Amino acid sequence: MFEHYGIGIVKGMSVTLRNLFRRPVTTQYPEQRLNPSRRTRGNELIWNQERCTGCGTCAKSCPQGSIDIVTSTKIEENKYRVEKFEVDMGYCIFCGLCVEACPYNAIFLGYAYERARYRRGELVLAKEGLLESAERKPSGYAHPEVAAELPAQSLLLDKDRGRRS
Amino acid sequence: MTTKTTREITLPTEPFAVNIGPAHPSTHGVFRMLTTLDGEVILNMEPIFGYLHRGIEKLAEERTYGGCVPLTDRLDYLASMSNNLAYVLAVEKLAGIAVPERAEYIRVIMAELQRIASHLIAVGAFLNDCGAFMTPILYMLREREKILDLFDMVCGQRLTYNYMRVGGVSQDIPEEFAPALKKFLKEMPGWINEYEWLLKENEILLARAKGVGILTREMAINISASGPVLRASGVEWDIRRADPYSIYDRFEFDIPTGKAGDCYDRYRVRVEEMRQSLRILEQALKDLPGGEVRSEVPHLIRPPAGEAYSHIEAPRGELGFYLVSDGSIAPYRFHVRAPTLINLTALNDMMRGWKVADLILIFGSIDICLAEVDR
Amino acid sequence: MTTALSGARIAKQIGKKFPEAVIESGADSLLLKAESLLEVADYLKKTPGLDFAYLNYITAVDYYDYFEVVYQLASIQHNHGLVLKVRCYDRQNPTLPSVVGIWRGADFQEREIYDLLGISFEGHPNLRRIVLWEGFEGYPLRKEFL
Amino acid sequence: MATQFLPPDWPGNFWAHWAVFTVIILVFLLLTVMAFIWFERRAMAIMQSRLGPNRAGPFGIFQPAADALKLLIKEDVVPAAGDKVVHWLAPVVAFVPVMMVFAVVPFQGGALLADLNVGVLYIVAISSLTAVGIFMAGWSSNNKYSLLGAMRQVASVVSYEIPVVLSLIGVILLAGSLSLQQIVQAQEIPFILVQPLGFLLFFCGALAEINRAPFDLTEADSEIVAGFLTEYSGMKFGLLFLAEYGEALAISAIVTTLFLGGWRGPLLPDWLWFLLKVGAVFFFIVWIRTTVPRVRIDQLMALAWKFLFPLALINLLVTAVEILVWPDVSLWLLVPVNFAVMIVLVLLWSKLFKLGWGRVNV
Repeated sequence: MFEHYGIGIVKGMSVTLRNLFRRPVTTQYPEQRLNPSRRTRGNELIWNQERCTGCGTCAKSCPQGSIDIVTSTKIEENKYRVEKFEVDMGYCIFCGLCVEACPYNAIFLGYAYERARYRRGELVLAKEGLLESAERKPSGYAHPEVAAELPAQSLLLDKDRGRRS
Repeated sequence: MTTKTTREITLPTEPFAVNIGPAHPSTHGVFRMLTTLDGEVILNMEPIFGYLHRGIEKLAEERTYGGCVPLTDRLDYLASMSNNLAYVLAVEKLAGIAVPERAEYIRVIMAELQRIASHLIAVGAFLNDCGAFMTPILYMLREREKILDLFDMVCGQRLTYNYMRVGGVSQDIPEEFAPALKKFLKEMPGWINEYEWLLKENEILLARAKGVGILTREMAINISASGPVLRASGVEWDIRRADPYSIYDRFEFDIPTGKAGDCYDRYRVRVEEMRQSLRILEQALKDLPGGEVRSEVPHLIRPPAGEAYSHIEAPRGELGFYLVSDGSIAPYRFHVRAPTLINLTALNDMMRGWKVADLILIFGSIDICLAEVDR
Repeated sequence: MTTALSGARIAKQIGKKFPEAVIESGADSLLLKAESLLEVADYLKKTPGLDFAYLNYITAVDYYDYFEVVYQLASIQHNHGLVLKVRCYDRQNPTLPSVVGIWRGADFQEREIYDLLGISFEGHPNLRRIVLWEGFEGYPLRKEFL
Repeated sequence: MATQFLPPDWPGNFWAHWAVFTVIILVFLLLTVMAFIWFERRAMAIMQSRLGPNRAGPFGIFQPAADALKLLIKEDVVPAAGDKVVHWLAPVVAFVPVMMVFAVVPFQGGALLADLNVGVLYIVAISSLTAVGIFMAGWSSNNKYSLLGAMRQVASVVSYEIPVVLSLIGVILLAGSLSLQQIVQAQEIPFILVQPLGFLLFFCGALAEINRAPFDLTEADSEIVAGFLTEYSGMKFGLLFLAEYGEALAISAIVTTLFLGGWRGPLLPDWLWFLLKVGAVFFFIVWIRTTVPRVRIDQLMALAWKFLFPLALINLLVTAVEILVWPDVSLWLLVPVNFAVMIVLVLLWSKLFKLGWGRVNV
């Protein structure tokens, strides 16, 4: 016992004391906000109705089966008419496989957070609810052209300036 | 003269059973230890699993080979990248798919960053179990956060990365990744030194962890322990060196081992492994080639009928995937060789005779992730 | 690199001692008779030059006609590996000998196979369900379950 | 040597003095305890590179008040098979002695409720009563974790009482009085310099007695959930919690009085000196808690009986001999001698004794 005559404890206490004079690294969330990653796989899927051809690749690639798509059987203007496009965000695991799979770049993951709902039923989004809007921005996941326009991600690496060697 | 044990010389009392867990601050969520105590001394301990069993092996049989990658995220959620890597390696072995050079390097970078992040949690939680009230784990979570930021930058998620794909990785790393990683590599050794100052020589920690929960070399091999638990018992067995997968044969690194196989050695091995991971990261970042990150792989992979086992050195030990294919788009059998489940085999032997406080310590030093134990 | 030992070579070596044990030998695997599993396992673990002291994993696969239990062995000393396979044709009451006495690492894994596939291992010290509760009906990893 | 301070000249009779002073001290104490809870959380948070409570009021200063309010309106849960009366009584029994300690602590010259001439004895006697309350809490909860925590508490209090008292006797010998008031007046130089070993032993023992890290086994949250607090909720939990911090405050005040020269100090007013010193000692306790891991129960016992107890005896012997041999020598001469004694003894014992028994054969 006391192999180091208590010097180990003193060393440890010097570390905690040093930290007393460093700036904290936490962020006070509602007031201070960080930029999420440009590729963030954030809440809610965003669907581009014009580009969608109704091929159903997204539904096939979804491991959870949360995308429900029903289309017409006839091809009009090189597209199927999408009669039903419904995503249950309650089942979605935000893996991004549908976004990667879509051959026509018609699906995006959302850039937004704070999209919580009070009722589970409200998580089922159908056609209109899936379109892009001001609070539903698309993220740059698997879409480098979208990512280029988003603000740079805030990193803790850049914030932590309190270190003194 | 025969020495009497404490049990014999104290008053005869009745042992009593305590269920430690599933809702206990130190049982990592959902693990139950049915302990029989004599006062503070543990007479017997029986582990009870299954509170987090989600049937992932069965679920995977209904998903495509590509669609199983998000499932593997949910095995060991503290080391998702390693799980991804082990799984895609198994599918690539099964289907005979080649991977571009750049993707191999990116995979190694991710796996090593993940090892550091996971060991930070492991060491922090272990020290927290020792009773160092929150300080070490908060310091370590701070550094882990920086790694998570890097992962977030690359794949857009902080916990369930779903980054590796059969035949490569999902996307190339963004251009701001390399400078950020360089900065991280530059400052991380300083932080590790600070953790060492904080508790490495602390007398109380030495008294608590040295010689406690010894897993001998023979026992460690016999129970198929792997990862830091095996190496702390003095066995130099690292799959990155013994059976190099991906491109690990190109990097220089040491395999830290312990001598006694006690809790303190397991803690030391993890800290040293973080340093070695930093070395590998530096080499990988230096040699990172250009080019494609994903080879042309059909959307629905149909590997030929057969079976493959591929294992990697995950932060918690040998993580392997045994896949059987019947030629369809979904695995016929998907078995996970979960390192932490097997590492727990000798838990009872390591704990018997120690006190309640040591139980938590020994359990913490094995570093398990219940999501992987139960699957 | 862990060298996978040739199944045929090992089969020959084992054949000298246990003539009827090996049914079939693959590139890196041996298909054994269930009855001779224990003695072969013991031989593989203790023979110098083989020294399979480390059991990587055990798993079982349901092939409708039979269950196949797979043992992946490794030798830390020589860095080589081998796969043992044993088949079990009885679907009602599949039984195999337990290797816990040889490799204790098999403990939880055999319990898991018993739990999820319903193969009971004779000689296992504590063969109870591990992840599911006692009284759960059916064995989820069998192909007829759902 | 010491001048007897007269109580301040208040109107009315003795009982009026007593009532007014008691209320003032109680209110002051509760406020200080709450302030110290805030201080601990805040200081610890900053050391752990986070911010700590910062929402309720400026810098989160009203956080303890908000917590107390929350605890007041929470449901009071009593375990079904628990001993309800004892369960109810336990927080009271634990809380009252803590408040009583402050009756004899001098906040500044003469500013104390009762200048008992057996002050130190009173403190030692009263403060260990809290253990009874904690044991009652653990016993009545009918919870195995609670019981384990309570047993640990009893074991540690019984063994730590001895080295704590023995290390105090050195101070009493030097001051020649048991009255705290007179001990402060006797401190021409703070006794921490004259009695460094006594201070070390007392501080270790006191930390163990009030269950602060590294000796917080009673409520070791990573081992036995919350120890005796496991089954408590609502304001009963609040009282036990207050009692604990009250004890920490009491120990800080006693250390200040006995070893740091009490209210004495230049320039600033006396009561401010006292509060500053108490705050500094409390910060030191918090600082230790932030840094070190917890010891095990057998190590706790070993530390008391193998390390603190013999050293306290030797310290007492050395002090007694010094006073006997050099009754008129200036205290300053004793400082280097005693420091040398401390260093030699601590080094010697660090090498000599073994901590705990390790594994038990079962």
